[in-house]
Amino acid sequence: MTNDMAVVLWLFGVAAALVLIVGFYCLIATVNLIRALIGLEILTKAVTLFIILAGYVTGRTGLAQALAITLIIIEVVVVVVAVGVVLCVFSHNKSVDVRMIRNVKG
Amino acid sequence: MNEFSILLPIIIPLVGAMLVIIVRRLGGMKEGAALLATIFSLVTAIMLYGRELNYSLPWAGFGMEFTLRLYHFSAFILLAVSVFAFLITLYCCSFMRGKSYGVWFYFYLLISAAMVNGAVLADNLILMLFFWEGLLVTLFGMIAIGGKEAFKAATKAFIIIGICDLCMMFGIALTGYLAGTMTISKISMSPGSLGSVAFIFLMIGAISKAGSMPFHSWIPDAAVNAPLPFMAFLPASLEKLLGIYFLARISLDMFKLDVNSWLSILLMVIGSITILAAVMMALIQKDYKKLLSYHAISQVGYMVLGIGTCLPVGIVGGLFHMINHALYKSCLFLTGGSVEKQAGTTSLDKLGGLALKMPITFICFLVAAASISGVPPFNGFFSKELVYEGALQRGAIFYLAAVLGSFFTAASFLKLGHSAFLGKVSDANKNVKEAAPAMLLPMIVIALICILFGVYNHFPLSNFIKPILGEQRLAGHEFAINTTLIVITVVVLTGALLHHLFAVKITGSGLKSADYIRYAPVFRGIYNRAENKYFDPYDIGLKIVNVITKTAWRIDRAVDWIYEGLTVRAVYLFSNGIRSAHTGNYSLYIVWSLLGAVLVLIVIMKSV
Amino acid sequence: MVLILNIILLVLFVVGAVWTMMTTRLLHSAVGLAFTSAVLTVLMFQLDSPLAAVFELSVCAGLVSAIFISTIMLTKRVTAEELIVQRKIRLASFWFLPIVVVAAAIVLSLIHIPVDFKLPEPPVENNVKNIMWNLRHLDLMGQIAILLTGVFGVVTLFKESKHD
Amino acid sequence: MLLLIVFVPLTGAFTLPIAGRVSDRLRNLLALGFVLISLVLTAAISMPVFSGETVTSAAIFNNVYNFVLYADGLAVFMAFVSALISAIIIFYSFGYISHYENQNEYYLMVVLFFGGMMGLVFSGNLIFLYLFWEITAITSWRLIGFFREKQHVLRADKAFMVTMFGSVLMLVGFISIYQQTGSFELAAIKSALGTGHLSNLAAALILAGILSKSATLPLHTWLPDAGVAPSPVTALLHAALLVKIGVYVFARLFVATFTVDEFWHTAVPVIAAVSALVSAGAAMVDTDLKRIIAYSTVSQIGFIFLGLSIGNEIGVAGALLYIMMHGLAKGGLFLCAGIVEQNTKIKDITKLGGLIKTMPITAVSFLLCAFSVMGIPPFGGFFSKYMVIAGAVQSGHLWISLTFLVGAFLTIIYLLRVFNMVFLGEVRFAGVKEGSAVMVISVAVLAVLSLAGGILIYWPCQFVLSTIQQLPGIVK
Amino acid sequence: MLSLFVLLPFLAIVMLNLPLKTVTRQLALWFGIALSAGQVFVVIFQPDVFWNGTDLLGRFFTLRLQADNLSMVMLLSIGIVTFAAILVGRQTIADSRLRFNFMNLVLLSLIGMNGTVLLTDLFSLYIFIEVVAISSFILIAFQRDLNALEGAFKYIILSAVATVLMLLSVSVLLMAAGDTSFSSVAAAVKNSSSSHFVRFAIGIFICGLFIKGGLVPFHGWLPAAYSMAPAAVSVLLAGIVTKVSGIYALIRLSTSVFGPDSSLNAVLMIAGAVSIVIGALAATGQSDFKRMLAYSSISQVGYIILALGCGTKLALVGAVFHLFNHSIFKSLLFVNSAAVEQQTGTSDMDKMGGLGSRMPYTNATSLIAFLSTAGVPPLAGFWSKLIIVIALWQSGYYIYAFIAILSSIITLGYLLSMQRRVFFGILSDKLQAVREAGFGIVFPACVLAAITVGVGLSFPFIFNSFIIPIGAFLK
Repeated sequence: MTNDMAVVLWLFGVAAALVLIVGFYCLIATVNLIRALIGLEILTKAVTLFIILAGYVTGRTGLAQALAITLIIIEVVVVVVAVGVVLCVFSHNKSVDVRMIRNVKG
Repeated sequence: MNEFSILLPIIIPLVGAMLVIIVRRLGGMKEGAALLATIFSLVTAIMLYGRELNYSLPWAGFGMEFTLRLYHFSAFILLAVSVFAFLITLYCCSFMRGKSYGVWFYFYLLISAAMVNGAVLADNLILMLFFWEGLLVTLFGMIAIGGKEAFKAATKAFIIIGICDLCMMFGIALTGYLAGTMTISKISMSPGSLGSVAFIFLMIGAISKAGSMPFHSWIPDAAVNAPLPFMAFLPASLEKLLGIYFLARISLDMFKLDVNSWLSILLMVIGSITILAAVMMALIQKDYKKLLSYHAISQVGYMVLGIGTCLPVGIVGGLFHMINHALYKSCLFLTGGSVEKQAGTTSLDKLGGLALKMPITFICFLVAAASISGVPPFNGFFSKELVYEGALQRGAIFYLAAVLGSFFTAASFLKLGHSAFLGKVSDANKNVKEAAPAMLLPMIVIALICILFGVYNHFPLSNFIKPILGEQRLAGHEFAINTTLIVITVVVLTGALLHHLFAVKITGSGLKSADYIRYAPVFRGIYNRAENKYFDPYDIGLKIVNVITKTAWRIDRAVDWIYEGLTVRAVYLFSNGIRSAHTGNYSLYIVWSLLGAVLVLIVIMKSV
Repeated sequence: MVLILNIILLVLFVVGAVWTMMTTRLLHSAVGLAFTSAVLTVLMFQLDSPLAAVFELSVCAGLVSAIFISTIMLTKRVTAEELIVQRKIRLASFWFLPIVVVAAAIVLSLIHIPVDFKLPEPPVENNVKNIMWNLRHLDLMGQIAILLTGVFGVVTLFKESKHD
Repeated sequence: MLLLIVFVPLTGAFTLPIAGRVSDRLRNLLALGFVLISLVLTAAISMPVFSGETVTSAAIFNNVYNFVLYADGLAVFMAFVSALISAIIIFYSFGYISHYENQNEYYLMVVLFFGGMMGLVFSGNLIFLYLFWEITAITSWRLIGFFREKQHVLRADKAFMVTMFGSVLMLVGFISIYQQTGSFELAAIKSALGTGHLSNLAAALILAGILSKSATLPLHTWLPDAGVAPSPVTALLHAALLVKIGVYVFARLFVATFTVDEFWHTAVPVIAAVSALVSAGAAMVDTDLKRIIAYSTVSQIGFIFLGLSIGNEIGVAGALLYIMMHGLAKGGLFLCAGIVEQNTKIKDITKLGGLIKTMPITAVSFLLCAFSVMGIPPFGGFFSKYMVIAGAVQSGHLWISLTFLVGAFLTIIYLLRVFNMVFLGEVRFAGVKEGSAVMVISVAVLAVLSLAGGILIYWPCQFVLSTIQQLPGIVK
Repeated sequence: MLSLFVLLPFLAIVMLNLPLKTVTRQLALWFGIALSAGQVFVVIFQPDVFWNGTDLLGRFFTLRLQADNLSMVMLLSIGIVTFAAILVGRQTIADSRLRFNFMNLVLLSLIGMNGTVLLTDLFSLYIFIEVVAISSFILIAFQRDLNALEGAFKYIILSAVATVLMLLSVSVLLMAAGDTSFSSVAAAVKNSSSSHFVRFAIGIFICGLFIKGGLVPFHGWLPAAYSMAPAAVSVLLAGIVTKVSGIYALIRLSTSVFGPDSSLNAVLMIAGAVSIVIGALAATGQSDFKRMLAYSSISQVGYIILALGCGTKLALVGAVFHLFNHSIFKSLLFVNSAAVEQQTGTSDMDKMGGLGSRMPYTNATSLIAFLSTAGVPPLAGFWSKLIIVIALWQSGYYIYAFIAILSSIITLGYLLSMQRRVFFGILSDKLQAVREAGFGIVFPACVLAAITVGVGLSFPFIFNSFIIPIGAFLK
């Protein structure tokens, strides 16, 4: 591995890791369902970047792109479904507060 | 007569018992069947007497064989049993008339006879125990048929004897193990340390059967409720015969007890205490049957003491006393039965002046009472003298106990005779008549034998008793009656008479002649406690058992609590803890997952 | 030069993400997501992945943002007073996100784990179209399945809510 | 033949609910028939077995799970005793259970239980032994909770869980044997172990299972609690079969198959002694009729363990005899208790009394059976008790046998206490009748068998003798 | 013709959604039944034509599918459980339009599951797991009950976390292997077995799968999703979905891609043991029928993972066998819960009691299922637990063996309490009108019970011929 490549890997890796942290932080801390989904999207961004990075470092940008594209599509569907769920919750609760959906416990 | 005939003493009563059950609905037939069976067995016993027979059948295995052995000793006991069985059945023919439980009484009586015969004949310890312990059932049945309250006494008797029999079972197991055989005639060993243990357990069985202290307390209780012939039959005669027979067997044949052995001392101590304590209780009784029953205990003491001396003279005395006691005591119980039957009560308060109403009964009573008190020339006198002599040789203290016992025996019988047969005729007894002939006959016969055995005491001694010990043991021993002792005895008896007269004078009635002892300063407390059963080993035992069972119950509950309390609670505690951790907040779950991931990574990457 | 550009882009990427999280208004948040997505697109270009970048731009920055914005529109709008309250609450739980990010950045910059595995040989086929359409049919099929699922999801989850 | 013995009741049980739809009588007779078939076949098989052969029938799958049925003297003895008592109990059930609902289930479970028992007895493979063991556990669980009241079901659950606890430990023990020898088959284990003995861990684990099933301290409390079951069931479980399973397995494994460390020849008697004493004490204190008898069972099981664990000839023979005599007598006691309970609707002995007037046959049968349990001659219990104690004495465990002696004392006391309080004394209430003919006949038969077992001791003893001649683990 | 497992459901969905309105709605059920039954058929009878015949459809695709014995077992379970779920769905979902959607989603989920167990690529694995997951999200939520939505949302979030972890891992492995196929990843893992990155990647992938499979402490979503999903979906979800997407993947990856590896095995064993205990304890205090079953599911999955971590061939056989058994008896229990819930209108066990007399079939099958779960012979669950414990014992993991075996007591405890509260006891007045559930529920219950009993009884017969060969997937 060339030195440049290592630096790129390191830089992008750290940045993606930071975004991962942001995403997880959001998932844990937020009380808004929609923002939780946005946090999910942020996480996906970081992961996408990781995959592209991996393809770039190994010279397999083709494969990585193929994976990333698939990933993006899947995540969109997930978000759509999740949004559907959130909207249904909203129609019940008239709220998107996370704390309103802690009925199932114990 | 072939070997098979040895089975007859067992089979005949059994068949008789079955017959009694079968014919019970035909009026009068049951008595006939019972009498027939006892007559047959008496005849068999007489024919078997003097023979030596062995018989064995395959049985349970493991050392348990159905081995019977007829020899001098067993033949003698067999004979005695048959005589008593016959006489008491005869007596019952009249006594039991009109009582609902008659059938069962005959049934049990015959089975008991069979069991006793079997136990006596058995030459295998287990077989003997089989018959021996089998008596428990008939004992229970015979007491329990006596009425509503009788079952309590029956239970008590059953528990005491049952426990002692179990002890004997243990003793037998130990003996069999030590001796390597179960055949009684082959066992002959000196009691070592384990052997002593075995001996003690066997002895418990033997003396409990004989009714010695401390296994006696069921007898007075049973006396109140059980049918009187039962008392005459089992505690007074058969069980004494059996118990002392076995005691003699273990201390003479199976274990070579010698004079220096501590077991001998133990036996003598038990004997002495039994004599004294029981007679003291007898002295104050105010019930015909109860008084007799205490004497039934007291007299055992002489036999145990006699055998315990380990001296030929003592042993002979003990065995002779055994047969004598069986005679006079059953006679006494039978007189009691007659009184009960005729006067309707046995309470001395309500009796009195029966001598004129029932002269024959009274005479029989006199003979038997004189005999038990050791008045010469009745049989009791001679056997007691032998025991005295043996006791004296082993220690003056034992002799003293024996003589003192004799004194109180005489005193109590004077009291009994006085209050029951002499004195004023109470109103209730106005119409009392003499008992029926069938009841009188056995009494008369027994009383006669008492006199015969007394006057011609050499006949039973040399024919029945001495052969039991065998020539070697007797070698060099002559049973000349010691004149000094006779004098002392006579003095003692006279003392008893004087005492009685004196007591009657100060208290004013025969019944209360012993009351001053009863209420004497120290004795008062002891008697009070005794009457409240403070000293009853049974009650003490039950208290101990109570403590044990309470403890056991607590342990049991504690164990149960481990399952029902501790485990369940612990599981629910954990469960609730875990459940309350699931708050429904997904952020928490994410945190768990991430922490879990960290842990997983730590483990996975540790090895790098 | 490229490196500095990359660093700037990466910082933007992270800051975009942080801002997305920190802002109180959901609408801003959605815009922040779109922005982050756009930065990611540029980053992908930088990493020689133009096709994926285009996809990212169109799908994530476009479609997903649209979805979010319409969702936010569908749900209840917050009033100004509520907003103040919400901001307080949010700040209570989010105020140290930037600190965490900065601290993590410092820590991660200091920790340098060398690449301790062998990199693979250069690939035989590196054409994304070939790979997608010729080599990974199963993935394609999976995607189709997922899209179908999405369709059914929309049908079941959205359709009736209009009836309500 | 062996397959028939096991599978006739096992599969036949499932036809009973169907038969029950047709007619109750048919179902009852079928149930009895299945048990009788097993009984007759067992008797038939006993001829060759007691002449020294062993009968094996196996389905070999070429793996460790070969299904092997194996009949030696021990198995035939146990099977015969079980089948005999089961037949009587089922006969009794005709009268008893006809008052209640869910009869189909009852007969299904009882016959299934019996089938499981037969399977267990003849099983030559530890895994199948465990399998049948659990079948008995399941069926007894359903039977204990038969009346469906909450408390009853809870008790049933407790019984199931405690026995399951033991049995899974036992399973681990089996697995440990498997690891040691490489097989689950008894014959193979025997030859693999040779003269070496079983690891102590395995022995302890198996023992845990045995103790739980045989309701021995400290795993015994489920048994008294299980007294809520219908009386024939308690008789079946407590007296005749279930608790004997543990004992049987003990005999089968520790006497007939393995040799275990010397330690266990002391440890097991000690456990048994404590168990016998504690439960006898509990029997004195408790006031529930069936619980007392159940505690008595726990206590008597201690004697059986004593006999088996000391391992000498007379002890083992005594224990086997004990299994038989105790099964008959205790079964009789429970069935009598069932009659009392059904006719008075009371189980508290302090509230009963004087029943001998109204139900004389039951009372006498109860007394006779009690005598047998106490060990009074001429009842069968006498011989077994003596032989066990003699065995203990011969092995030198003097103190332990003295403890058992105390246990025997207590037995006498508490059984008489029960008899007095239930059947003697004041008549507390009127209108109580004797049980139905079927029930009374059953208890009378058991009582008479107890008596006959003692008087004709020659035959049972021969039976036992030929059984133990095939057991190698016995110290001669 | 492995591709048919994936392609046929596709075709079915396409055909169902042709604009033929009324016809297709009725056909949907039969399509589902035919597909699942056909799947069971080809696995059991192994028709040569099917397995070795030329793959006409597959010729147009490069799918790289591969079926070994492990996959067979999974295909069998998938077929059976899907079959049951479809029947239950037909019975419990009243609205015909919803039912149609349900059928379609089940078929999609079938595609996902079949794909998952046949594929040979890490990234494809992710995709197909997502197919399953997304269809499950919708299935859970599709009746729009608030609690169900909550469950679905939690599932979505946790599942997303799982995918993030898995994809992160895929990206790292991609760097190391240059490819995502199992074989190249396995080779790369082997080559750089001491690499921090690779081990990190393995760790987080495993964690992702733990979340999917609901191992403690990654299980937070599971009770909510299981207990709140509509009855038919619970059957599918508990019976097979998480088993395929989580447990199957763990088995596959840990044995032939990431492993065998001692520290990985240690992780698996710890997670398994913790799941067993925590799951069992948590289930004990539940009063909701389905929630108890959900925790029970966690506990049972723990056995599988524990055995997996043990790593010997026998242990793996036990794990797979238990996986199969568990999918049968757990879906049976959920079918029963569906029956009870449908008839009483509640899943709170405290409000039930005495249902056994009214619902004899449900009672009997539930009895079988719970005994099997608790590992009571002669039912199937016993044998698999037995194999697992034997394997643990033989490998010297005595403590784990004891944990496994003693937890089955707790299992028995809570299932007994379930049975007592639901089926035994005295029927309350409110429930007098309860009747046995309809054919659609009773029939699958009976089928599943028959399988459990049948497998249990015939175990010694099939041990050599069917059970041991499961282990053949080990290299």
